[in-house]
Amino acid sequence: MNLYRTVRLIRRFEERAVEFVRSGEIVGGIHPYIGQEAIAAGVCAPLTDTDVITSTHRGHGHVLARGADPARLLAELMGRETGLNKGRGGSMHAADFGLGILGANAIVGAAGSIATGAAWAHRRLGRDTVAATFFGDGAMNEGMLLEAFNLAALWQVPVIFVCENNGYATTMPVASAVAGSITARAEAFGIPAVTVDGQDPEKVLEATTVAVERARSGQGPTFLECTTYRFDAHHTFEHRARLTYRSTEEISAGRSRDPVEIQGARLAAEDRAVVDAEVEALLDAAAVIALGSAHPDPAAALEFLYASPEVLR
Amino acid sequence: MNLYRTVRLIRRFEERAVEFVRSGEIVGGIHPYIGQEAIAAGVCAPLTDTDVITSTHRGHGHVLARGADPARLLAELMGRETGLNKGRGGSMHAADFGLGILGANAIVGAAGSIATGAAWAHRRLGRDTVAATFFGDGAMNEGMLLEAFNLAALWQVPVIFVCENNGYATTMPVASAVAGSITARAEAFGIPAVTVDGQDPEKVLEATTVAVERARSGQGPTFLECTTYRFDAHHTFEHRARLTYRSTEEISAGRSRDPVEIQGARLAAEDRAVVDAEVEALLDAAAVIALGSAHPDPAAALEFLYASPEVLR
Amino acid sequence: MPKLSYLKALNRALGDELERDPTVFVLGEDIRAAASNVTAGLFARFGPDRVLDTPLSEQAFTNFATGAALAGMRPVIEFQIPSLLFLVFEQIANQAHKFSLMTGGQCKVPVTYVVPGSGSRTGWAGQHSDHPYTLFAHVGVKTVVPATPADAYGLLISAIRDDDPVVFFAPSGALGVRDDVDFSTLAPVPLGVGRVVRGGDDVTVVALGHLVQDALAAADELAGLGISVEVFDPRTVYPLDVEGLAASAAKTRRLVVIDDSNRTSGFAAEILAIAAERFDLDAPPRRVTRPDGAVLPFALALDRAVQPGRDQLVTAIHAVLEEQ
Amino acid sequence: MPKLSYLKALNRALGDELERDPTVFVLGEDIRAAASNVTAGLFARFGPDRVLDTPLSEQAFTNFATGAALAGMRPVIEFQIPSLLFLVFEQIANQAHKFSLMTGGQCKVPVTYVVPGSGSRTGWAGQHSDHPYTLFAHVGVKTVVPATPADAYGLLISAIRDDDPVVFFAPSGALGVRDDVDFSTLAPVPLGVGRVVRGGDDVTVVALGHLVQDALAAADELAGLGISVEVFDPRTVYPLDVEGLAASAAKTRRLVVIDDSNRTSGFAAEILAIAAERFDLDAPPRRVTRPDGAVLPFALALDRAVQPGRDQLVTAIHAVLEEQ
Ligand SMILES: Cc1ncc(C[n+]2csc(CCOP(=O)(O)OP(=O)(O)O)c2C)c(N)n1
Ligand SMILES: Cc1ncc(C[n+]2csc(CCOP(=O)(O)OP(=O)(O)O)c2C)c(N)n1
Ligand SMILES: [Mg+2]
Ligand SMILES: [Mg+2]
Repeated sequence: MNLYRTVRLIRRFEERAVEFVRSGEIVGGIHPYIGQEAIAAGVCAPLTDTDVITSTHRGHGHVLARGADPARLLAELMGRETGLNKGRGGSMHAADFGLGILGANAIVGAAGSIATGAAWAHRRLGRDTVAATFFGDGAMNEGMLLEAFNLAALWQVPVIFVCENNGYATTMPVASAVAGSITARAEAFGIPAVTVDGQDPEKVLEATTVAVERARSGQGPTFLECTTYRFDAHHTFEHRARLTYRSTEEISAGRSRDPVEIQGARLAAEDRAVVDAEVEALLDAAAVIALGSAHPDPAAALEFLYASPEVLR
Repeated sequence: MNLYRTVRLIRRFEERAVEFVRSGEIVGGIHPYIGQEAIAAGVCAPLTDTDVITSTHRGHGHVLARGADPARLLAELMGRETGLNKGRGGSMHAADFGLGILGANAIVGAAGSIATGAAWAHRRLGRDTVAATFFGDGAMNEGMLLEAFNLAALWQVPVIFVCENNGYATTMPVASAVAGSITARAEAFGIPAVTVDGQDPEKVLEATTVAVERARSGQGPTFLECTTYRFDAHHTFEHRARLTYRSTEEISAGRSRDPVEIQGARLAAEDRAVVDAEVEALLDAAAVIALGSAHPDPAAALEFLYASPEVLR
Repeated sequence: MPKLSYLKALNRALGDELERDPTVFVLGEDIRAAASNVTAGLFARFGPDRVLDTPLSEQAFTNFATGAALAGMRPVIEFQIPSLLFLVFEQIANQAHKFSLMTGGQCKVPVTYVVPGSGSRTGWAGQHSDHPYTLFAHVGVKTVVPATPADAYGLLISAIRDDDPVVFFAPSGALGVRDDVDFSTLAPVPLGVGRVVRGGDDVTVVALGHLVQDALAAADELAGLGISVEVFDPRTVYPLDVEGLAASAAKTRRLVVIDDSNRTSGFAAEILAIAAERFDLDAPPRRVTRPDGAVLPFALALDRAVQPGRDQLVTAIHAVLEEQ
Repeated sequence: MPKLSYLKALNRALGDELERDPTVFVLGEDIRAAASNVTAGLFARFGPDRVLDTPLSEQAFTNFATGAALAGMRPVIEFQIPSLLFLVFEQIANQAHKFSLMTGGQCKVPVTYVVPGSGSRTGWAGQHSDHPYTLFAHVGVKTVVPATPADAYGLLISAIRDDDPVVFFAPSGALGVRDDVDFSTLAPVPLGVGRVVRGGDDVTVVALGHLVQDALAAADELAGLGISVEVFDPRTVYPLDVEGLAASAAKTRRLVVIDDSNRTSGFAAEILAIAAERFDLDAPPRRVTRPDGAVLPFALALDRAVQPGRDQLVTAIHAVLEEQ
């Protein structure tokens, strides 16, 4: 039930967000997570309060699955003062440190080492924190992420590397970009790696549960390759540009395994309807809150630039 | 015979260079290649005129094995105008483009991608060039090198990745620095990888010959892990500092497998003596030339800064 | 006369150089599909060997270009985001830039790094809104920031033909600019030569890239008040056309710089430093810049507040005209 | 009074902070064996969890420190070579620096980046001889370049305790400096507060790091000619003590800056820009810097020729005294 609620919430949030991009309420566009919801849902479900996550440019799903308030996320996308980041971050930087969400990151491959450092530090500070860090198939070619695998393996850091393999880095097919194999890359660093059906929230949850256990008990990192498909554009700019890198057949084949339907089919129709209604009500309310929220004051444009504000001149 | 001559030449060159560091003729010190000579000798032997190499901070062996004039290398280490780089580069940048030596590089892990680009370009320009790129075990943790593996494998670039595993990155033992396995890291990118006895020039030559063949015939990169031992300091500064990271037992065990002796034992004593005498004469002459060479004119300190010199103001 | 957009000018320059010189090739992320439009049509025209889609491995492919240059080619790299230049700063400043001197002149590294969409991108926020031309000028890598389609064309041609590494910044705010252009007049524009975009007598405004438009708008506005503004566009940040600048300042004897870098040690700081050393001005010069340490906030009004703009420029011009 | 060397001051500051604050830890290459001597004895004293030897993975371990800081720790990273900062420029300028604003103030990133041995290292040549403090000041990361053992101690303490990222440059040319120091007077030195190292009336020389000694030597030399030189050491490049500088310049009304950065948009450019905007001087200010785009050649005399030095400084001082 919870898994369904999560995937449904993400799906509907994203569909509405795409609308708000079209209507101009969200400036700069978004990278829709539509189609990949099972991964966020399945990975975040077994995490506990003291755990932390890092996210990506395609981060709304992770943030919602980790429990962030949809109204505050939406307000962030709209650049409002009530946003998670007070409107300073936008889609690619949504963070909620109170929930252990150390931020989406707009630089592909950057967050893996940040998550590794955070997990190591929490452990050193006596907490039993586990970190989950999300990234795409494209990030597998970023040296800094591969370096992070090494640190995590060497120091047995409680971090779970979650690769969302949706087959493309923007327009670049994974086969043209990743030589060898994704899981072998993690294994080469001595990190146990599995490939999971990233369209099925329960499969993802299952694999994550094992990984969390390993991490929590001091056995170090695990790598999960979650195979998935991005149903929508890489970024909403693609709705205007005509980029032809995926065939319509491929897209409909990809869409045929819809995580919302896969998980939804496990519920009784009436239960599902209840959840759907709940989600809709929540998002209706979120939209009202977000749209009604104040814009930040331009005079405060540099607030938060330094933790010690005396620097500004 | 040639292999012996090469390892002997490198050994004696380095021993003399260390002396010149002590006497102050070489400023800034060097990273002696002593103990690792078999790798340079074995890798460079099967290369032909159109091939290229890149080297490292510990590069004299590679440069000599590739055929550079010892007098000009020594003059470079002494910062003289007759040096390979006209005294502008010093130990860590020795290059001889006429011999396809694209330069030592002072940044660990940097040269692998440069060699990959050069090999790809030469191929594109219709030559049958193969590139060999040297680096240490420490470089295996540099993301930019791992990225280069991917490019080379994806595009079937004729490049040979030569990892000189001498057990340490400065003071850091390989086991504390490299999680998983060195060859598995290359294999994860789909690059065939072998571990070779890096103390035996013939073993290295053999493995390289196979790799050159693969590369030349369009089958792409090969990875060679050459296990070796650095007999001397990481850098000559260590002769003054007391860094204790290797036990005396380990050092003498390491030194017991001396590439000069291993290859020397394959020669008749009198042949060996002839080569030794030749090498000594060559290096005597080199020292005379280098020591007698002019120092560059400080007024020309910025010569070569730009290929298009009109920029300077 | 036909209209040429800035973006199309870049595309045309690339196509022309690929056509002219077989050693030129382009590499980068999503350039086959031409996600940024800069490489539109080039893959179909020149094929996969000349238009090379790369994995997300910025460091390696930047050094790869250096290696290809050492082997005799002229690579052009497209970077999708300005901050990717931070990721490859070592590869440009410490490798490509240094090879010539370090090897005693044995080689050259003619690589062009193109950033289409530098500066604020309206809603792309903190990590995608940098405009880091000052960094490259400071380390001495040739750096251009063209303002117009014709300059974008001509400077890209020159950058590609130059024997040294050149970083080419195409500001987001300029990509949409369209000008009437007689295509037969499109020609290389030399690096290091600025241009008086609008002549004037009372004050020199130095502006680069998209800010040239703001400077012209400010000049128009002030013309109504009887103030005659000269707009000088250096076009190249490094090497800088100091003589062109000096000539303009000698005429107007007042100077304002508008610069989309941070204030401390930015491009504007260099102009003011030169002014302090060499120019005889009737009033202290002024600079209009991003604030120190600027990180562009997401919310649009905040993003705008952190960028130098026309209003601040007009205020600064009034200030230098009132002071002595 | 006992002698304290600059290097030992760094070591002492690290030891004191590790002792005082359990969230402080040090990481870097070969710091266990203390190859640079900065961490000598610390591994034995504090163990492997507080003194962490890293593999050669600069990008990942820099972000690792950011992550640890986000979790509440105060990491100190030692970098063996100044150009390693180029390799992690994205991780410092685009990640650590931006987290606070981008998250709307939800977090802080108190990481200290220490480079013991910045600038020319006498024979380490092109890729190991940078002194890139201007780059970090330009992007707005707090940047310190102490000149003396006491300042090195006091500023390192302040850097570690500061809630923002701080880059700490210990110039090669200063590491060997030894001063008489009463250890009981060692104390934190606030960031952003400069110091008049030597009072004087005729001209202000601004110098940082190892160049403070050159400035003092030049002042001694010129004192013999009856010229009274004031030496001002800002100590922190960013934030800069503009008021301290202004006070000195107001007194002497003449200004020379010596700066081991490249000329274009370097630290000295900022000082001259401020002078142009705000100071009332009797002669144009001068700067003595590395040349534009400088790559340090290996041969010692060439390496020296590319660095700013005492002779050029003396010449520049004479020049500003003669001009009006
Ligand atoms: C280091 C870096 N390189 C390039 C980009 C531009 N970019 C943003 S998302 C993206 C594709 C990422 O692909 P992948 O990691 O597979 O994630 P996906 O978008 O498929 O979720 C690219 C190239 C970036 N943000 N950061
Ligand atoms: C990127 C980078 N990091 C650190 C250094 C400093 N450094 C020079 S050599 C070296 C150790 C290299 O170890 P390895 O790759 O095993 O080569 P070896 O010295 O053993 O031949 C280090 C840390 C450097 N030059 N470049
Ligand atoms: Mg993907
Ligand atoms: Mg080694």
